Amino acid sequence: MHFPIRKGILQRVVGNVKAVDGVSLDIPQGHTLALVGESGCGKTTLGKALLQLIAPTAGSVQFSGRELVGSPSRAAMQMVFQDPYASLNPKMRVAEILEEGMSALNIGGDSAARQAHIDQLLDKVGLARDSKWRYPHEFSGGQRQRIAIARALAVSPQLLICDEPTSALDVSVQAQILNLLKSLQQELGLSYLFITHNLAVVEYLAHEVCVMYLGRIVERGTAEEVLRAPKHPYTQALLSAVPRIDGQGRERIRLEGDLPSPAYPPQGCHFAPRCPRAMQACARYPDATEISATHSVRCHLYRQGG
Amino acid sequence: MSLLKVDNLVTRLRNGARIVDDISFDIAAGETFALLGESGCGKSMTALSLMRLLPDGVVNASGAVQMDGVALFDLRERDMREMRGGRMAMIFQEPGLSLNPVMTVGRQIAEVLALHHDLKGAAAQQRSIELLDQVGIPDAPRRVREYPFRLSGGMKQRVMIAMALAGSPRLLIADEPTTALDVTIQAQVLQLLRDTQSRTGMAMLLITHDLGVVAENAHRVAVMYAGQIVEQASREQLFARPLHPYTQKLFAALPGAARAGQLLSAISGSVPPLGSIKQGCRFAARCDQAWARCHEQNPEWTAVAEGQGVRCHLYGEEGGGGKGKGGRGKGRSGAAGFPFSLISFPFTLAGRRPASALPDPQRHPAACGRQR
Amino acid sequence: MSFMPVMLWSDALVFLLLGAGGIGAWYVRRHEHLLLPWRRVARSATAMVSLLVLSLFLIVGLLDTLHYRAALTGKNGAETVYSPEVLSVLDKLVEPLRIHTEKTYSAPLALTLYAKESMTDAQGNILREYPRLQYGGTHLSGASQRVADVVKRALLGALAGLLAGGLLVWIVRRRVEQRAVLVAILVFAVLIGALASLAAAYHVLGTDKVGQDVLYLSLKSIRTGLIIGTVTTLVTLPLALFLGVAAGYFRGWVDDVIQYIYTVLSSIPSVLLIAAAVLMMQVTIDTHPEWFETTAARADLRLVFLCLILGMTSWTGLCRLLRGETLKLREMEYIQAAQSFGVSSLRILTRHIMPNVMHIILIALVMDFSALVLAEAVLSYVGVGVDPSMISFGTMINAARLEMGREPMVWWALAAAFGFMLVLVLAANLFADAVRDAFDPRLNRTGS
Amino acid sequence: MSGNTVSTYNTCPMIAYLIRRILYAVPTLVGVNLLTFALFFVVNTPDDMARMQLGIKRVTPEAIEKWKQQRGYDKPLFINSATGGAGKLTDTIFWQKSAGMFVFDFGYSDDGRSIAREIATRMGPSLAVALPTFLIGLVVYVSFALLMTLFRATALDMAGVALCVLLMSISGLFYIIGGQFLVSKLWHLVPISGYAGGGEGFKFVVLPIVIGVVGGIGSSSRWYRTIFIEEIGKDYVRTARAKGLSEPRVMFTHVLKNAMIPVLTGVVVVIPLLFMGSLLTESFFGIPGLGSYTIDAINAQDFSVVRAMVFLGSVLYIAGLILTDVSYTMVDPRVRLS
Repeated sequence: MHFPIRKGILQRVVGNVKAVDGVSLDIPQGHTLALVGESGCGKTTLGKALLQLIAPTAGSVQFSGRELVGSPSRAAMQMVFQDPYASLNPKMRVAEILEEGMSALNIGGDSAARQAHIDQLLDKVGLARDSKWRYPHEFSGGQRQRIAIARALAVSPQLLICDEPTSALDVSVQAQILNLLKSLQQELGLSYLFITHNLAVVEYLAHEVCVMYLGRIVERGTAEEVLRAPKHPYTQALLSAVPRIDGQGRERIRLEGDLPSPAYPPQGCHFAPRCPRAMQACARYPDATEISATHSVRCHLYRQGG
Repeated sequence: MSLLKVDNLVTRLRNGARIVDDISFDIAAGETFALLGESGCGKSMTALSLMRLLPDGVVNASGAVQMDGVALFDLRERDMREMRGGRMAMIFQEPGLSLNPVMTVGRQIAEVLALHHDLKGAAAQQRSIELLDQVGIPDAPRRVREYPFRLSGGMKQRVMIAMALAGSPRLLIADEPTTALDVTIQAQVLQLLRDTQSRTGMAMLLITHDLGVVAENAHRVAVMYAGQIVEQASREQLFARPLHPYTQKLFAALPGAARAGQLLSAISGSVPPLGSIKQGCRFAARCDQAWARCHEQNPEWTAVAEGQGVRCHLYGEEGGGGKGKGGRGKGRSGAAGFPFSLISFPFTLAGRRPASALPDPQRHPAACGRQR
Repeated sequence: MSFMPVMLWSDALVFLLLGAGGIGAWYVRRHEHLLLPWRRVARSATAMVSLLVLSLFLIVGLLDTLHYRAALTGKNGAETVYSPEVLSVLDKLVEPLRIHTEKTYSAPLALTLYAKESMTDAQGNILREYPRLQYGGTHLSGASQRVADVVKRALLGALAGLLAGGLLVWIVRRRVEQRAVLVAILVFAVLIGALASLAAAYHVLGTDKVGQDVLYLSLKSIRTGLIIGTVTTLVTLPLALFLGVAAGYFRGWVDDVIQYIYTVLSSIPSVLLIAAAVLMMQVTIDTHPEWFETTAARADLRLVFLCLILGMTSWTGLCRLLRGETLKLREMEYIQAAQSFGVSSLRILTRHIMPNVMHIILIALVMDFSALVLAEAVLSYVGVGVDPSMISFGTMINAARLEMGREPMVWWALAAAFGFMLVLVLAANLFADAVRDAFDPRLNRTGS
Repeated sequence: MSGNTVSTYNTCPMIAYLIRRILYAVPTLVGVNLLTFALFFVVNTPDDMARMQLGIKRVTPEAIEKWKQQRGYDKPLFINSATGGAGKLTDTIFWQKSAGMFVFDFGYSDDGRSIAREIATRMGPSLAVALPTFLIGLVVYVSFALLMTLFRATALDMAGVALCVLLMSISGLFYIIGGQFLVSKLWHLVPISGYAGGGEGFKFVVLPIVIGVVGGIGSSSRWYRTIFIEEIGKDYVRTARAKGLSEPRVMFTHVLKNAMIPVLTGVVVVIPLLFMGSLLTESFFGIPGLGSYTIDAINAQDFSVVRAMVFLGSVLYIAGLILTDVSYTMVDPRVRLS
């Protein structure tokens, strides 16, 4: 995913912001892959690129073996957005919101069948059936997020891209939504790409975890591996920075400085300038090192024979 | 001797709805007092009431606030201005919006110095650089001449802190100071606040919705729900044994690895709209321990232990049914039968780890923030 | 048939607007969320009183929009010949005002003309006297009776108005929330009663240079003002809406082209552009007299073209506003959700973007109305407004201004035109404010 | 994302920006010219113009031809198929009449006078009225708006807003006619209309200026008030109050400077247009400025003059837009022209 930087009198394109750079990931059916990173690391851009809301500059997205770049399959994957106040059109009834995807993709049969399907969807996400005649402003944040989930489910996708679906919600409501997502996964065998910065949510929900920093994945593995035995210094710092109610007395890695601008990322390893363990080799961008069959990290500390 | 003392504060909209309803608490010098609550519970309005900076259409209806023995609500506006930024300072949630975009960082700090320390010109400039240095802004002599848009979110919050410190306040009110920041930056800013507090001995009113932030920073905590304080305790007491059903639910709703296998104990429903509950406990509709009395009678404040109190009928002394119910409640909130024990966090096993063993963040700032 | 209905171009457009407004109102009534901001408008007493005033103007304007040509009494019953004069229902209703023309100026409620004339009295002496009016106050024998008669008629009329108003208030009392509206109904009923009663016998607002009743002129001007203020939006609205939304949504070259068009248009000083276009139109009309059956039709077409030109020159501001809003909206997550379903651009534009910019359009339209009414007067004054034969506030002011130098001054025509305009524009402004307050989502609404 | 503004440091961005904006102005001005040209000649052939100028009596086919030839109207409008090559486009009325504009060669009016000289002499009177009106107006409107904002949500503010709505509901013509009647005719303070240069001219321009200022109070003050009120609701204002600043100081040191940014959008763009004067005021008060020049030209259907004035207006408008952008960089440190 590259975005142009323009400069000069005629605004020639002189460079690119590599919002997402060389990212590869795969999600097995029924699993949750959590994409973790701080703001501006490109995780939302990645989600939108998968849905082809933003056309990727290069690369391939395969779904059950079928190439999606250039010929998106709209019913295969859907997205749940961050802000439930911005993701529902205030001028449409719930029924219209839920029906939109079905009619656009021409699925769900005739209008009676669609109405029945809408009723089922509302049952599924735990909303009263008569809410379909109401407008978004009549619902609370948590209820709106349920509507957004129902909308995504309306076209029976197999993969749900959840872009920080609980970060705008209060803790008590967040638990409702997480529960819903979890039971939907069990019931429907859904896969989730769960984009978040909240590590507690990751711990609770994810099977696998990818950690992103400035557009690149720096570490990936199963949730157990990445969260219990983080390898990359960034992952370690991230985990130790989360304030925890059980966190007294543990060793704290405090990062210096701020995230650099994605437009001008540091040369070599992007994390090197903030890394407490940076060394000379970090001037070159590290390749992925396999720690185990499922766990890999991009850091010179773990170079084979290094 | 408490530095700030708030008594029965009521703040309401012009149309009568009470946003802050009968709140009392006090903060001692050098202490961090946390106001914990979800969005819209009135915690920010409480802070603005103390500063007498309520937005148009919101008024302080009753109550008293004593700051260093001075009754704030009796002050003339002119004298109140001396307090603001001088003896009590405030930092806000959105550092990006809270700094004047067209004024240099230095001038914004110098304004406070001129107002409260009569410091002007080169002296003010020098002091501004010192302050920026203190809050950990690299290259302070250059930054002091820059505009806020040049700084990152974390740096802006540091500038806000420097500005607050410029008046040498005795009390710092921090309204969700790290909510808009990334976790790694949040850790930096919280560390800075702890360091500053241990250096200057100021008191801090920390407003947050994050239990983790409370656990790592606060000495004492008040939990707010729908405009009221429903529970107040020391941090150790609260994390060892939360009393109010709402507080218990808040803990139980936290996601984490330990609960990966099962569903979270979510609080059903949502916060009632302002002023919609005329009688009874405001949490009753979402509480699974509520009974008839909870819907009829607003619970009184009950002191349960030294430093810990709660606004819940489960712990009420008076009333016929209250005793029995209260007993039941107490039994249920013990370490054994409470759903809380599902959590594998060490602090829940109160018997094994006495609350007093927790390090005091104020006295031992290095203990929880050592750099690797 | 004794008359032939005539549908002028502007009439057709007014009915089109009425129809569109009716359908809009019906649609809004069925959608609670659309009704919500209107309920906020309805809660404001100022807005409702302004609306009352506006509807009075609207009624006059609509009555003046039903046009017909009366049949001339033919000598032989063979074929009905219709008068070339196009009249309206309003003309018929206030017929005495229309046909009771004096010789020249007369002051309000006067019995005599404003200028002395040489007259021959019964004895044959030639005197310089103020001659009596042909129609105003003819039932009186002398000036001494005038004050008493005026007071008596005014009181009688006011009483009748009070009764009628009281009846009306009694009928609507349950459906109106604000007492201010009921009071306003009574006040207007009394005023109209008194005015009507006086107008039957006097020229209440005097007469102009050719002796026409100024009250009649003022009433006729209302339609012109209303048409300028409303029909113009028929041009502004589709242009601004489609181009603005398309530019914001599609971006790229579509945006470039549309931006180029509106930059060109808005970089020409608007008065110059209007003036040039009006002159062009005037030349066309002058060179094709065969197009028009009646002078009314000609004046009317010029009015319609004036609206068209005003619309063509005034859509750019709204267009820019809508483009900006669409740029913001297209990044909204609900639009992206629709895009992720593969919903077509046309559907996204009509279902998602347009309904969410409607409040901007509505606010812009009500705010523009008063500006357009004021602009008509200025343009007509400069000579690039409505046809000189068409009665409008602008032409009234233009004609009256020439008499400013006269001693003592002829003030009533000016006062009437400015007064009526002030009431109309003030009501429109107050109503527009209430609409903006109710519809603008940026305004903070705590406590409501 | 792509919304990040990336400032450049290698070249002087301001110069690059100005050059680009001036280059962009060319197609706009071509469009403006094309539009005025089309508006005029769609209905008005050069023959019609000649007939009108010569008057009914002297009209003969020869005279028309001669008139056209003298003034260069004897060519085809847009495309000259008689000639080849570049002449196809250049040897036409449109090219001949438009090309010169871009080097500010406006040619001659139909009565044979140099338009450029006319503009030069009439600019003075126009400015003498427009500039003071603009400056005094700005001060009056902003002060009034500040006053209302300081006393916001009080009876004083309400009365101020009500007054504004009332004033803006009154026709501009009324201010002029009423003012002339009251000041000149009733009180005999200044002449009703006319103009003179130098110190003598003061008595002629004072009434138009006062009327111009009064006529704008309603809408302008209300607009400024809206901007100030919106600005005062922002978070940084709360920070300023939390420092202990008094309300007037918050207003003057914080709010005013930030409010300048939206204010500039509406204000700076009209500064160059002040040269054009006001059509209405000038024709009412008999001031021999560019405004009355334009009106006269419109009434005489003098294409050359109208076209020149439209072109001048557009150039000044575009200059105003550029000036607005440049002025942003002065009040808003976040804005970098690139």
